Amino acid sequence: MIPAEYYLVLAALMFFIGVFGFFTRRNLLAVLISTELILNAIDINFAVFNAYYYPEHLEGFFFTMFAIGIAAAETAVAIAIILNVYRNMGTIRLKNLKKLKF
Amino acid sequence: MILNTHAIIFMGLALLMVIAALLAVTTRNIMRATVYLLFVLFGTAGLYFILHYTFLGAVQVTVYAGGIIVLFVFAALLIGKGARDLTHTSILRYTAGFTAAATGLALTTYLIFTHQFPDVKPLTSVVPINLIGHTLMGSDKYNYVLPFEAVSVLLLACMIGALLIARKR
Amino acid sequence: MNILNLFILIPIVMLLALWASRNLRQIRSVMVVGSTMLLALSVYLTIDFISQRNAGTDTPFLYTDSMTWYEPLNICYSIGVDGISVAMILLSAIIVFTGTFASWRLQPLTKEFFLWFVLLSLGVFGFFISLDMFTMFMFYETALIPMYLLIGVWGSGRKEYSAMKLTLMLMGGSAFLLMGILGIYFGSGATTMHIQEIAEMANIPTQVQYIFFPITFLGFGVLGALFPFHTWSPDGHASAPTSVSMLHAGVLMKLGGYGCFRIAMYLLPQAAEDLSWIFIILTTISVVYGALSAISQTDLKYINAYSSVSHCGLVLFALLMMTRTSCTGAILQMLSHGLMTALFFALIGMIYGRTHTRDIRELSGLMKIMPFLSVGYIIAGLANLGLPGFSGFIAEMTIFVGSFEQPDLFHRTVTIIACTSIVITAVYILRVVGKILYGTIKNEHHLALTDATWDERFTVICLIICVAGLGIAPMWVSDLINGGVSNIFTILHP
Amino acid sequence: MEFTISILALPLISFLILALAGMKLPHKVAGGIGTASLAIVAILSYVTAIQYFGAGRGADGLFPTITPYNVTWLPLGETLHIDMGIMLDPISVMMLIVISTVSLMVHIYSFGYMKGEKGFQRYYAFLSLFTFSMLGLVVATNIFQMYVFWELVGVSSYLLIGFYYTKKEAIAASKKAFIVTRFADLFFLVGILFYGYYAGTFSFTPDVRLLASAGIVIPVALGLMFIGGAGKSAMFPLHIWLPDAMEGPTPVSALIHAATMVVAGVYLVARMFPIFIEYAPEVLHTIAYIGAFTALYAAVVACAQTDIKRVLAFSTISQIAFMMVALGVCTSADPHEGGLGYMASMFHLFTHAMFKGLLFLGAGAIIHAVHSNERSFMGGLRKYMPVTHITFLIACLAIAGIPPFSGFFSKDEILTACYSYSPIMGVFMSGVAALTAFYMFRLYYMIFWGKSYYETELKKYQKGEIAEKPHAPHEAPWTMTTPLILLALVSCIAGFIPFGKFISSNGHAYEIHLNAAVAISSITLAVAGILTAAFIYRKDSNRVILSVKVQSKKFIIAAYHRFYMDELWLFVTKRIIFKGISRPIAWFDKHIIDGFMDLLATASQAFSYSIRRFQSGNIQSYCIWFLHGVIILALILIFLV
Repeated sequence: MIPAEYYLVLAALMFFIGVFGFFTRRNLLAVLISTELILNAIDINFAVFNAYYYPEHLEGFFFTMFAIGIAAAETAVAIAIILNVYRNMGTIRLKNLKKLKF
Repeated sequence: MILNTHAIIFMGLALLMVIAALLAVTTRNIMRATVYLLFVLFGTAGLYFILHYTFLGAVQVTVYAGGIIVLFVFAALLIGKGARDLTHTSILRYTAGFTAAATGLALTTYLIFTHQFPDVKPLTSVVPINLIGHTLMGSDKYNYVLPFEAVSVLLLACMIGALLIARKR
Repeated sequence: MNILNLFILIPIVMLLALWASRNLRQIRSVMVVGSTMLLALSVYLTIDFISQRNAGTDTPFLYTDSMTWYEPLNICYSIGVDGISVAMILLSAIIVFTGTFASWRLQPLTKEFFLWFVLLSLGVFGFFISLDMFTMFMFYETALIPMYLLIGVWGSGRKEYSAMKLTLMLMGGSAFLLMGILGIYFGSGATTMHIQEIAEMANIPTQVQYIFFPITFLGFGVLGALFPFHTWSPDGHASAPTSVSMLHAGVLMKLGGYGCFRIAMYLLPQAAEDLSWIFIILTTISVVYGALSAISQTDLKYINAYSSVSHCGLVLFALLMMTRTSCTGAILQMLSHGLMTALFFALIGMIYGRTHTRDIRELSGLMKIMPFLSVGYIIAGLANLGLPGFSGFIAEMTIFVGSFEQPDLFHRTVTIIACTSIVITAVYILRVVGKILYGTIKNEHHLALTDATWDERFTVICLIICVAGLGIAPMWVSDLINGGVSNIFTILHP
Repeated sequence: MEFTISILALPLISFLILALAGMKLPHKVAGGIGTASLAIVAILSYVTAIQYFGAGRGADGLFPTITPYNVTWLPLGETLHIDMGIMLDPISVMMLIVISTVSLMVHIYSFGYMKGEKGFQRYYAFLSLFTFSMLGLVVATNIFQMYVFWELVGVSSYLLIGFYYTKKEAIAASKKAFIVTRFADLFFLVGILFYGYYAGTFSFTPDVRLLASAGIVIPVALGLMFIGGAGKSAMFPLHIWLPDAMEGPTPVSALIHAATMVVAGVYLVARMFPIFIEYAPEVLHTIAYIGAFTALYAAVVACAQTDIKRVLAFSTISQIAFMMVALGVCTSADPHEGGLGYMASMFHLFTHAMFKGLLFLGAGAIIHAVHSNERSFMGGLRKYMPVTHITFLIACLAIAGIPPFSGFFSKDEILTACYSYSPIMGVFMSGVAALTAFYMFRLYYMIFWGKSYYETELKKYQKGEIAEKPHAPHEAPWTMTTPLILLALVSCIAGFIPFGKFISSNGHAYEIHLNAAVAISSITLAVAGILTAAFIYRKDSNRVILSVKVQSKKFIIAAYHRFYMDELWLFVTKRIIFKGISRPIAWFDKHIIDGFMDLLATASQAFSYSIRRFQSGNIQSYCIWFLHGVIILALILIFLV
């Protein structure tokens, strides 16, 4: 039996790797990829807590499932936006996207 | 901890996931990043299998690895050269991001190891699929038909929205 | 229903009607009907008030009414009037009425202009009828905000700058004011923000009074153009459109003096007594300094704005002298200055509308081209320099006689210094009259200009009648005000 | 005496009619309204005088002070209030006569003088306003009412001086007149305020105990009031406005700047005389010295002027100064014991109003004829304008103090009063009186004798040197000569009025008796003055005058420039007040005070710009800061709390 802490540490690692990527990437797609990492880390946590501490319930399970579903939706919209941005501005580099800035 | 099959698989998956995640956020090529992400997602699915959440693992593989990654790949291909432009950020931002992430990680790890969790009551068997089905479609307490419907509407909205946004004018 | 509520309701109805009106004709009729109703109502209020007083009712405020608004903070919609507020309401109604006619031909965005204009007057009326400090403050803010748009959109010259400056400075003042109000409220431990109640409890500790009197006085003083916070006035007035200048100088600046008296001095009597010397010095400077600055200005509106600084300085000066007579004089001066400045700004607006310049070096010989406006201007000028028979004289004399009731050297000296303003006023008024009205016509284009139209004549004549009426028969106003002042003095000097 | 209210009301009504409807009325109607109302006022004034003096003295030997009207106009505090009313006592009744008479004459005269002028109606409106204010001033029941009308008088004077509003000099003169008098009024006002506070009333008869306990303040208040009076009555150094005021139409000069308004200061001192003599005799004597200096100064300056109206203006200043001196030399309220000056002053006021009005109206007729104020355009006019000549001569004789003309009697009383105060003062004033005779006859000879400008021009024309035929001077129309004749008659007989019977310092009857020594010496001096003037100016280019002129050239030029008093005042106003104070203050306001406010705005803007980088719009940096913040908070919560 693997202790729950291991999972949690792994999830934390992935979370902060995602955060790090979110901070440092300069490309919308890459930022989105980092976001997916973060989401995944959270999903793992939900599943782990459910499976280890409250096996008689399924809250974490379903939360993860819905999170996956919503992540898919979110990604679809995000990528649509990114494509649109690219089409209109010719770039998806964050630095160049200033049109909405005051 | 006894070094059993589960443990070995877990270690392998963990190693794979961490390395793939690191590469995903550092590589300069967006296609590669996507592929590394795919590895991470598969790894996650593996973790779900180890946790006896096989259905969840399946969902992870189909939706994430199957759906989202495809989206990423298409996006990367559509954008093409623009997507490859992965210049690195300023050293200041880099350090700031790194410190924040590292501190956060340290803090979280510290909390994980110091926090008193409740007793472990591990799952011994795979969650039966009919239970999942009943829970998902039931309308009692701890049943999820309402969120399920909400998510379905959301997905529909997303679909239309994505179409509208990406539509050529 | 309480008659005072009508002063809020009529503007609201006017706002709705304006919003619904479709063309210029409808807008004008709404404005004329509404402002006439307000004027009639205020006249009725005055008459009724006087007759009630004569009948012997001696409660401090008449037509009182109260309605809780927000329980947790004890904010009430408390209304009521005494002699001072009746006089101020009458003044406001006259200015709103004449202001309507002064902006008869205003273009463009006429509807929007009048919407803001009415909102402003709503704030003014609300301020004068309320007795609850918070409600008062709310109406005060209601009156300030439209100013920004009225100047910023319909103004002339550096209008954005002026509008911004005016609003920011006045907002700064109201920040002080809010502090002061809260200080008074919590210092007194009262259960409501009702002025009368706080005044009668009279239990604000002296130390607290010392802190909040300057803050409150300053807050209102900014609006009353107290030196050195008067600089919004010249720029603001110079940029504002005619009727807004009228309303602003005529009524809005009076909110400052009224508030100083009603809140700062009435509720913090001990501090007012002890700290008045600071503000007396400042106001004395205002009086002389404003007049001296006016001498060397070249823009007609600047001259008048500085003259307003001087005259409004006299209002605060007289209040701080803290004798019954001087305070009566201060209120009279508010009335008189309101009418005179409104007249002045109306005339300047009319002249500017024709010549397109306000620079006195470019104007001359207007008497030949527009005799009506010129005569009006001379009358306004003479009223302004305190000619007997006009309101300025009685106000100034009441102030000076009242100020002389303080026999110590300091008060005497500053009074005499303030008196010199009547000479300086004469200098700048006559300078302008001599330069722009008399003499020969320098600019050929001016020969084609016309004299006042009927609406302009109406505005000017109305205001002149008011100024002269107040100056010839001051008795009743003086009595009216004196009643209110006496009530306040029962607290100020028990 | 209730009808006296119409004395005030009629001019006011006429003013209102003319001011509101005037421009639409034909000239004749407008003038007619003004003149008719004034005629009624004059008749009413005479009736008032006859009734008042006819009613005789009361049991205490005084003419009673009647107050037919007195209403509270404006209450000020608990004790003080401004009243408006009518008070009749000997001097106010006397002033009523003076004002209504001269005003009526001027109204009639103006028909001819102002004929065809643009703004004829406006002129009559202003005249009515002035008359109203002046009448209101003299019948004032209290000092504040006096001040009210005092200001109104000032403004009507302003309007009338600036009547020719397109003329630059007229605008400047009107402005100057108003501001100088206003400046003086400031002192008057402060004086009133002091008086009101310490006497507890504005009335002329205050509570004696209060006054006695006030101490030094009452003399100060009276002194300040005198400064106000000095402004209106053109005492040195506040006289500068009066010569310039001659820019107004000549009849206005006659009415306002010779006969009525300028004596308001004298009237004021006379009004306050009981208080002056009781509580502030020193102030009174100071007034005498100021008056004496002014008299001399104005007389000297008058000798050097070439503009005939200016000469008359300075002569007015000098004569008013005589009245002031007469009031100032009083040492007690009893006319037998040094209070003679009061009666003399009032007497001189009366006679002076008549003959100075006459002089100005005569000068107007001359100006009307030759179209210039300068003496070089005159000369030899006696042939062309006989009526004007004779009446002018009468007036000159009157002012020079030749019996039996009125000026002799009043001036003689003044000199007697001066001698009884101190011989030096007497001698000094006699000298000034001689100077008066000199400059008046200098004027007379310059106008009516000597080489005629017209004839010279005519000769030139006949020789063909100039193309245009000069206009022959002509006698004025009857509307103008009638007032001249009437006033001349008054000047002839006014001296025989037993003035002391009506007016004296303590109210009791006083028999005027000529002091033989004074009379003879003053006549001698006057004749000497006249003869000198005749000797010098009757013929042109006299050798003596030339040598005198050359020797005292500088002095004459200085006198011509009025000893540079105007320049001094101009320096004070233009250089010091305007350039030295007002401009810097305006600059200070714009740049320092407003600059400070702007600085606040700019500073906060600069500050906000400096922190604006945080709001970069870059979601990544927001998140970095956010995460840092979260971590710090978490650390605090975990380890510190």
